[in-house]
Order: sequence, then C-alpha cells, then structure tokens
Amino acid sequence: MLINVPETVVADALRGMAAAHPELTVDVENRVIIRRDAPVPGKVALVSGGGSGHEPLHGGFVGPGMLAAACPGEVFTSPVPDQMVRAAAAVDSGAGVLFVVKNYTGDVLNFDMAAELAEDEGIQVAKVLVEDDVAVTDSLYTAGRRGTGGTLFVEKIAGAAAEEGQPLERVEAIARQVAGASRSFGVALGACTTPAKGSPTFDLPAGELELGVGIHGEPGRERRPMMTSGEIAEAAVDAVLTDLEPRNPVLVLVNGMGATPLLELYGFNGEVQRVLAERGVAVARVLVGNYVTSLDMAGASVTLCQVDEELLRLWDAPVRTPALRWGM
Amino acid sequence: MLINVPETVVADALRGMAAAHPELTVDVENRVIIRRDAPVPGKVALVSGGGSGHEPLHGGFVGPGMLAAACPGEVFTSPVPDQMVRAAAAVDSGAGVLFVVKNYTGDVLNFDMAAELAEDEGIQVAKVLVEDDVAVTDSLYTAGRRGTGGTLFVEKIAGAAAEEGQPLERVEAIARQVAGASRSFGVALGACTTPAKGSPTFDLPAGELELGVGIHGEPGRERRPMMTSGEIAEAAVDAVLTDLEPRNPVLVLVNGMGATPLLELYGFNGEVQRVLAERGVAVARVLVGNYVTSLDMAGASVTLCQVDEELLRLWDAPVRTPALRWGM
Amino acid sequence: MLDADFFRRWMTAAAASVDRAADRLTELDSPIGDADHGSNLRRGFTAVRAALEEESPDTPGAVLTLAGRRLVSTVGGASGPLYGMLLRRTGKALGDAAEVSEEQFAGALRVGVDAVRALGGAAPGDKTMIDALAPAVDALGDSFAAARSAALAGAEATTPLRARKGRASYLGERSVGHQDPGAASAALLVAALAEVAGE
Amino acid sequence: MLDADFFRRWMTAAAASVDRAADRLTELDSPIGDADHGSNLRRGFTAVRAALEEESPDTPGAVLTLAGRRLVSTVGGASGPLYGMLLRRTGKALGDAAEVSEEQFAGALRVGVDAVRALGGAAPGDKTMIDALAPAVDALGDSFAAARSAALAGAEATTPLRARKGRASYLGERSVGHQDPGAASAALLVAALAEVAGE
Ligand SMILES: Nc1ncnc2c1ncn2[C@@H]1O[C@H](COP(=O)(O)OP(=O)(O)O)[C@@H](O)[C@H]1O
Ligand SMILES: Nc1ncnc2c1ncn2[C@@H]1O[C@H](COP(=O)(O)OP(=O)(O)O)[C@@H](O)[C@H]1O
Ligand SMILES: [Mg+2]
Ligand SMILES: [Mg+2]
Ligand SMILES: [Mg+2]
Ligand SMILES: [Mg+2]
Repeated sequence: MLINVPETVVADALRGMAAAHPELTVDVENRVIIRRDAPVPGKVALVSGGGSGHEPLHGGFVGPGMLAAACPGEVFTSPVPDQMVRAAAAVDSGAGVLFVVKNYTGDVLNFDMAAELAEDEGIQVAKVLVEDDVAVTDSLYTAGRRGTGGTLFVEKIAGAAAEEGQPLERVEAIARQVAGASRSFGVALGACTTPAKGSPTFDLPAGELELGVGIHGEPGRERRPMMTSGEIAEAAVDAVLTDLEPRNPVLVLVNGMGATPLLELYGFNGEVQRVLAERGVAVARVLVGNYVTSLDMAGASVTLCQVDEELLRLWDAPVRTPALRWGM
Repeated sequence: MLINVPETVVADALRGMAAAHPELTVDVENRVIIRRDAPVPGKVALVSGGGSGHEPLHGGFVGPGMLAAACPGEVFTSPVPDQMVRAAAAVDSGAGVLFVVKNYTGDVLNFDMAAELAEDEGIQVAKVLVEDDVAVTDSLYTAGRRGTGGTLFVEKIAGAAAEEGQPLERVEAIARQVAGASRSFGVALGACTTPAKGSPTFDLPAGELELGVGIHGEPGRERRPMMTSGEIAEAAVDAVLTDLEPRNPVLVLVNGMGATPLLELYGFNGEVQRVLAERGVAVARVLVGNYVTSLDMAGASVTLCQVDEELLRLWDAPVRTPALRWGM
Repeated sequence: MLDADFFRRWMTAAAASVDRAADRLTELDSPIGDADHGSNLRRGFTAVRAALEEESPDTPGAVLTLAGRRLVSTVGGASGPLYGMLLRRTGKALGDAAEVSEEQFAGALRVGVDAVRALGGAAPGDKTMIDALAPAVDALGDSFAAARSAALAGAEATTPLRARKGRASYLGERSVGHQDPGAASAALLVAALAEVAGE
Repeated sequence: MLDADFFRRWMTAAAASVDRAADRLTELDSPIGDADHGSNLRRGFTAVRAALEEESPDTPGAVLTLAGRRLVSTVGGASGPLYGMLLRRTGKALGDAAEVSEEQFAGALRVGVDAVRALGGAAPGDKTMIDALAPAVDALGDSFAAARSAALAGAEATTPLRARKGRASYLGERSVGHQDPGAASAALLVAALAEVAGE
C-alpha cells in the first residue's frame, strides 16, 4: 500500500486533496470537505459522508450542483456525528440541510445522532436513505439493502435541485424519488486490502469471482467460477431488473470497484449495453468510471436509475466537482 | 480479468466507449476515436495513440481543447500506421496534423511510417516525441527515455494552442517545449496482468516495490523493501529533480497506475507537495488521478512540467474530453 | 461499593485489552465484516483514556458518560454509537452518586444494554454484541466473574449463528461459522470489568 | 529453384509455428518486455495467411511483399514494422521473377536484414531479433539447415546479453539472463524456412 501508517491514511489523503483542489475548503483536522462558497444564500445544502475508501465518493462530489459538504470517516467506517454537525453548520444558509445516508448500520446511527444534534442547533435537517443494492434482500434477516452506486444519482440529481433553489421538502422528495428508482448489483474479481488489515479482506482464488458484493471488502452472496464480461453483465443486469421494471429510460452507471482497468470497464459497459438492449430497456445516459470504489477491489457494479423528464433534466444540469463535471 | 477473450479486448472497449461517449466518433472497426466535429476548419489537429491499457490515455483525451483523434493499439502494443493515417485524414482541415508520439521503439516506427504515408496523401504532418521518464538514461545503451505522464501535459497544452487556431509550426514548437520541460518517475507496488498473459507480468512479493517502472508492466530499475508514501515521494521527486531544475513554477501530475486507490493517491500527493515545498519548487497547478495507467498495476508516478506564463495560460484553457474537463 | 476510580480503572483496563486484541478483532471482522473493528475500538478507547486523564470526572456516572461521549465522537461505524450509547446510558442511570453498589451498577448496565437493543434493534441470537452483553448483565447479579464467563460463552456461541443485524447479515448463510467481532469485543470489556474487580 | 508456392508454404509454416509458440514468446516477453510478443505475431501471421489465400500472389517477391505489408498493418509494436520491413524488402529485392535460386534468395534476405538494421538501429549483440537474423543470413549460403542452427544459436546466445535496443533496454543490467523474445521468434521463422525446404 502507498501509505505512511494506517492511522494517518485519512488525514494524509485530506491534506493531499486540499493541495489538489483549491476550489474546495478541506478541514483536515475536523474531516469535512466543503464547497468554497458555502453557505450559498437561499439554497438547500446537501451533506453526505461515509467511510473512506470509496473515493471519489463523497469528497469528489463536493461542489456547485452536487454536495455542499462531505464527511469522510475512517476507512470503511462511517464518520462520527461531530463531523456531520460541523458540516451542516458550515453549509446551512437557513434553507436547510439534506443528509444523504447510505444504508449501513453505522452510517444510519451516526447520521441519526447528528441530525438530532444539528436540529438542537436550529438547523432544519432532512434525511434520505440510499438502499439500492439488490444483492441484499431487505428483510427481518438483514440490516436492509446496502447503499452503493445509487448514491451518485441521488447526490447529483438532488444536488441539481438544490442548486436551482428548490426548497428542502422538494429536494428531499426528489432525492427520495431517485433513491427509490435506483438499483445496483456488484461483482468482485479480487478482494481489497484495507490499511488496518494490510492483506486482502477475503481470499478469492484466481479463476473465481464473487457475485453480489458490497463496497466494504465483504464477500458476496455467492462464489462462482470465473465468467466472461458478457456473462457478468447478464448476471448483474438481470439481478437489477428483478427488482426494477423500468418503463421510463434509465441512467446507467457502470462503476469500477477500484482496480479494474478502464479498458476492461469500457468493455464491460459494451456488454451491459448489449444486455439492456436485449431486455428492451431504454437508456437515457451512460456513465462509466471508478466512482464508488472499494479501495483496490477488482470488479464492477451496475446501477440503473429510472428517470422521468424532470430527473433527466436535473441529471443533465451543470455540475462542477473534482470527479463529475459538465455544463460549467 | 473482466473480459470476454483476450483477442477482443480492444474492440470490446471501443464499443463500450462509443456507448458511453456519444460526443465522440468511435470507429470500432478501424480503431480510431475522433472528436465529433472534426475536421475543425482552420485548426491544427493533434493525433496521438499508443498501446491500449493506459486508459484514459489517449482516447479519454479526445475532444475540444486537446486531441482531435486517438489510435488505440492492442494492449501495450503500438497501433499500426493504417490507424494513424486514417485518423489524420479524418481530422485534417488543411491546417496540418501534429502526431504526439511516446518514445517507444514500436510507437516511433509505426508513427514514422504513418507520417510518410499521410504526407503522400497530401497531409502536412509534424511530430513531437515525448520522452520524459528519468528512470531510463538516454544513451547508446537504451532505446532512450520512455514517454509517460508528460504526454498528458503535451496533449493538453499543445491541444489548447491548436484550439486557439495557432499554426502547425507554432503548435509543434509548443508541444516540443512542453515535452522538453516535462520529467517523470514511476513506482510499482504490484505488477499488472495483461489479457494475453493472464497472470502478473512480473513477481513482486508483498513488502517490496519497484522503483523506476514504466507503464507496460516491465519491472523497474531497482527493487527495494517497501517504503512509506513519504519516502516514495522523496525518491520520485528527487529523481525528477536530478534532471529538471525548475526556475519557473511547475505543473504537477500525481498519477495512479491503475490499481492504487484514490485515497492513497491523494495521500501520496500530500507527500509529494511536502517534498516539493522542502526542495523549494514552486507549484502552479496540481492534477491527481489515474490518467496514464498500466492496466491494474499498483503504484504511482510523479510528473513535473516547468511552465512559463504562456504554457500556464494554455494549461488553464478550456478542455472538454471524457477524462479532462474544465472551463466548458 | 464502586467509586469513580473503579470505573476509571475499568476503562483503562478495557483500553489496554482492546489494544492487545485489536488485530484479532479486525481479523474476526474480515470474513464477515469490513476488517475495521479492532482499529475502530482502539481509536475509541485511546481517546477515552486521554479524556479521562484530561477531565478527571469524579463520579461513576460522569466517568461512564464521558467515556460514552468520546466513543461516539471518535469511533464511528456501528460500534461507535452502540458502545457509546451503552456507556452513556449506563452512566446516566448511575446518576451523580460518588459511589454505587454492585447491584446499582448491575441495574444501570441493564439500562445501557436495553438502550443498545433499542438503538440497534438487535435481539439475542442475531449475532451481535448483544449476544455477549445480555447474558453478562444477567449474570452480573451473581458476580463479576460470572458475568465474564457468561459474556465469553455468549460471544463464542455466536459462531454457528446466522447474522441478522449489521454488516454480517449481508452474507446470509455465509455468516455462519464465524464469531461476531462485536460480541468478542463486548466479552473483552466485561472481562476487563472482572479484572479490575479483582475477580 | 524456389517458386511462389515455396514462399507461401514458408509463410504458412511460420504462421503455424508462431501459433504453437505464441504463449512461450509472450512468456519470454514478460520478464524483460511487455508480455505481448506471442500474441502480436500470432495476430500478424494469421492475417498474412488470410491475405495469401485471398490474393494468391504469384511470384516469390509478391508473396513476401504482401506478407510484409500485412505484418505492418496488423502487428504494431516494434516487431510489426521490423518484421514487415524484413519481408517487404526481401520481397522487393526478389523482383518479379517467377522463380528464384537459393543464392538469389540469400542475397535478398540480406537486403531485408540490412533494412531491419537500418530501421531499428540495432547491431548484433544488442539482444534483438538481429542476433538470430544476422547469423542466419550468413549461414544461408551453406544450407537452410545451417541457417536454422545459426538462428537458434544466435537466439540462445542473447540470454547473457544486456539489451541495448527495444523495451528490454530499459532494464539495464536486469535484462541479463533472459532470452530475447524477438530473437526467439526470428529463429522460429528461419526454422519454418528449413522445414518447407525439407531440411
Ligand atoms: N444493529 C446492531 N445491534 C447491535 N450490534 C450491532 C448491530 N450492528 C452491528 N453490531 C455490532 O457491531 C459490530 C461491528 O462493529 P464495527 O466493525 O466497529 O462497525 P462496522 O460494522 O460499521 O464496521 C458487529 O460485530 C456487531 O457486534
Ligand atoms: N530497435 C530494434 N531493432 C531490432 N529489433 C528490435 C528493436 N527493438 C525491439 N526489437 C525486437 O522486437 C522484439 C519485441 O517485439 P514485440 O514484443 O512484438 O514489440 P514491443 O516491444 O513493442 O512490445 C524484441 O524482443 C526485439 O527482438
Ligand atoms: Mg466499518
Ligand atoms: Mg508491446
Ligand atoms: Mg467493521
Ligand atoms: Mg512486447
């Protein structure tokens, strides 16, 4: 690993991020990344956060048209309430704050505490939970579906609504609509190595893969002998479609987990597009890249988000962040 | 690997790229990626190319303000002259074409042949060679310095000059100036796996690293016990500075080789900035990310490019490509 | 009777024990979690130790609420709020008495454990820290040593269970056959308690 | 005398031999190169075989120039232009005779090898395909079998050398101890020649 010591990984990264992005305010000590011009008068502010190791999520999505602030936790560990409260206080213009929370026990508990504390400080807080991973059944027997690639769609689209000056309840409703319309499925071809552990989080022999993985180095639901890119695309798209019957066109995120070469990821996208066409799913927009990663995990995920005209317009709206940028 | 079969990796990737980037013309059969509005009347066109496996280089740099076309070869294999000739014919507006060539025997030979053939077709062709890797001594005993991260600076800055409508000889001179002012050094923490070979191209036990690696899976000049991010930053920056004594501020590219998590890369950037400050080098701009990759190699490279005001202005000029985008 | 110093020593012993076991806890968190439980708790208890030295709270309740607050604001993840809640609520239940009886403490700890159950929604058998904490609090009526044995047995009994809460639940059947890291750390905390009680 | 069919059979035998050896060539290209030499040549000679079937050139010169052109336009890398130049220049030197003598061929091949030396700038001892091609062309005056032995010996003699050209040169001293993949493939091509000559 390209690190100094495991204990300082997050602080080291924030220092490096500050140097690379003068357009952001990076508070290394308190671990919040804030858009430079916050608070923006009259506008709702989106705050997200989660464990580190998923970069560019969330810090790379801070900027006009997307997040007002992000709170990075330790690697794969949700941030602490102090961070979210500080972030909320820094970005709230009086129009309120929307917390975008991925559905993991740690994130939910910490954001809940933060919401209470922020409200005590007079900040109006709404929350949206992202739970898009169809590999996990949402039942009494699980902690509920994980939040993964759908987070990008929620942050981008709700961020655009906030940038337009829409009120908190509207931004929250849009975020909820996007979260409800997003579904993901992930596949690992190799495990990741966390700084704290220093070795792969699970053993995956060459020639095997894990279907239905999350983004925290946990194994998936099922191990299988290696499949081709086309077969993996079929498995992933079909898994998503069992839970989403898109009548409208979809946004497609073909997401690399960190160590999959862009060459392979583009090839995988070709297969995903083929399968979508075969299944009769209309595609509105396609995004391919390493956006919601799991350190150096090899693999990919597919996220579909069903959009109406309004959501598509907000997706296309200008955005200026380190990792997503168009229209300005 | 997330592939179908090794033989179709490049074609598969191009199909997926076409689906993801409707703003580009991707000719899958002939393997050229062209900016949609080419040829742009009155403007010089930059054409580059090289082996695949370095994505987003070069295809991800096609678009207004950077390359007019890119020619992807097989993985780690330079493209063939037919591709460059076709690309040149497609983008030449009559103002001439600049070939940006990384200094590898294969690239040089193939681009040389292409230049002759294109000139036979009445296209005015200039060439610039990028040879920025200080790990290789340029002597009778080597094929000369390799072209690596400096390519991004050459393509961006000369691309901006072309976009402004500067004439071929001026664009060529600027490209040459940038190439001459750029120096790189790379480090691998793990080897990459090519589709053709299917296993890592060299053995690198955990706990060791290779200093002075290139971007084709070849080992470096020296193997060492693992170093901290800070020590690696010192080694890389000092290697670059032995061959570049910047009087002017520098552009800094902290580049991931493909499988290094962005979290670690940002941390490494923090260390690179510290070392540059300690060495008294003034920094004008910083770019951090996976730009000139080597499939799934773990590691990073540092490129410095000394810029005057004119080059800095061209660096800051608008660019709209899949992988680099600002100002428009 | 147990005074502030007893609880301070408990937290110090817990911190030392977490320090020693951190790698093992992270290892347990790796097949069925995200390989961070040990480093999470180490970070948290290091901060608790520092806070206790700095602020020297002088009642049992103040010691535990401070420790709980520090865990919440330094650990993150699932275990941060849960262990934070455990100590905070236990501390609050102890009020501001300068000394508390073993019975009072046992009652307060039950309040804390119930709060964790309410916050996380986990019941015994869900393969979480509750599987060590709930039997421990039941056995605390007998002795600290009994609580330690009960927590340890509860933690070990999580191995054959299928997880229904937390990250391990994502694995479904594949969570079977691994000890829950949070149950293992809970057993450590109870063992530290028995240790400072000299049992 | 050697006719077009002889050269067609040479190219077909070369293609088959490259096919069989592709993995080994890629393997050789991996410690001191970029692990693609075998797949490069396989792609190229597969295209050569197809082109010869499609276009059926009818003189020795036409067969080799066509083969050379196809290598240039399908292989890429260093070996594509170099092998392409080798065959094209050899073919051109053969002119448009319907049959050529062994001596004429040996002379033409020398022209081809010289062209490769000029294009790539490599001399014998630089650890490249030249180390197999140059001795082969010298021995061709004796027999095809002598050329085969010379090429093979030349290829094997690259192992202790330090590379001065191509990718392997980046490794400096570390290139020592590995056979050059291009020299190995050149030996294969010469062996295919001896094979079709029945030697
Ligand atoms: N809902 C819950 N109720 C009780 N305990 C839980 C719950 N979810 C998780 N835990 C406990 O937390 C432990 C994991 O802690 P840790 O690894 O620090 O957090 P994270 O899962 O966020 O990485 C689990 O082993 C389990 O004992
Ligand atoms: N300048 C040169 N002159 C002669 N032969 C060369 C030269 N450079 C490389 N070669 C040959 O080409 C071989 C490598 O071919 P290949 O792997 O297909 O291309 P690349 O190095 O571009 O990947 C080397 O083993 C060597 O024999
Ligand atoms: Mg965690
Ligand atoms: Mg090559
Ligand atoms: Mg954990
Ligand atoms: Mg090669």
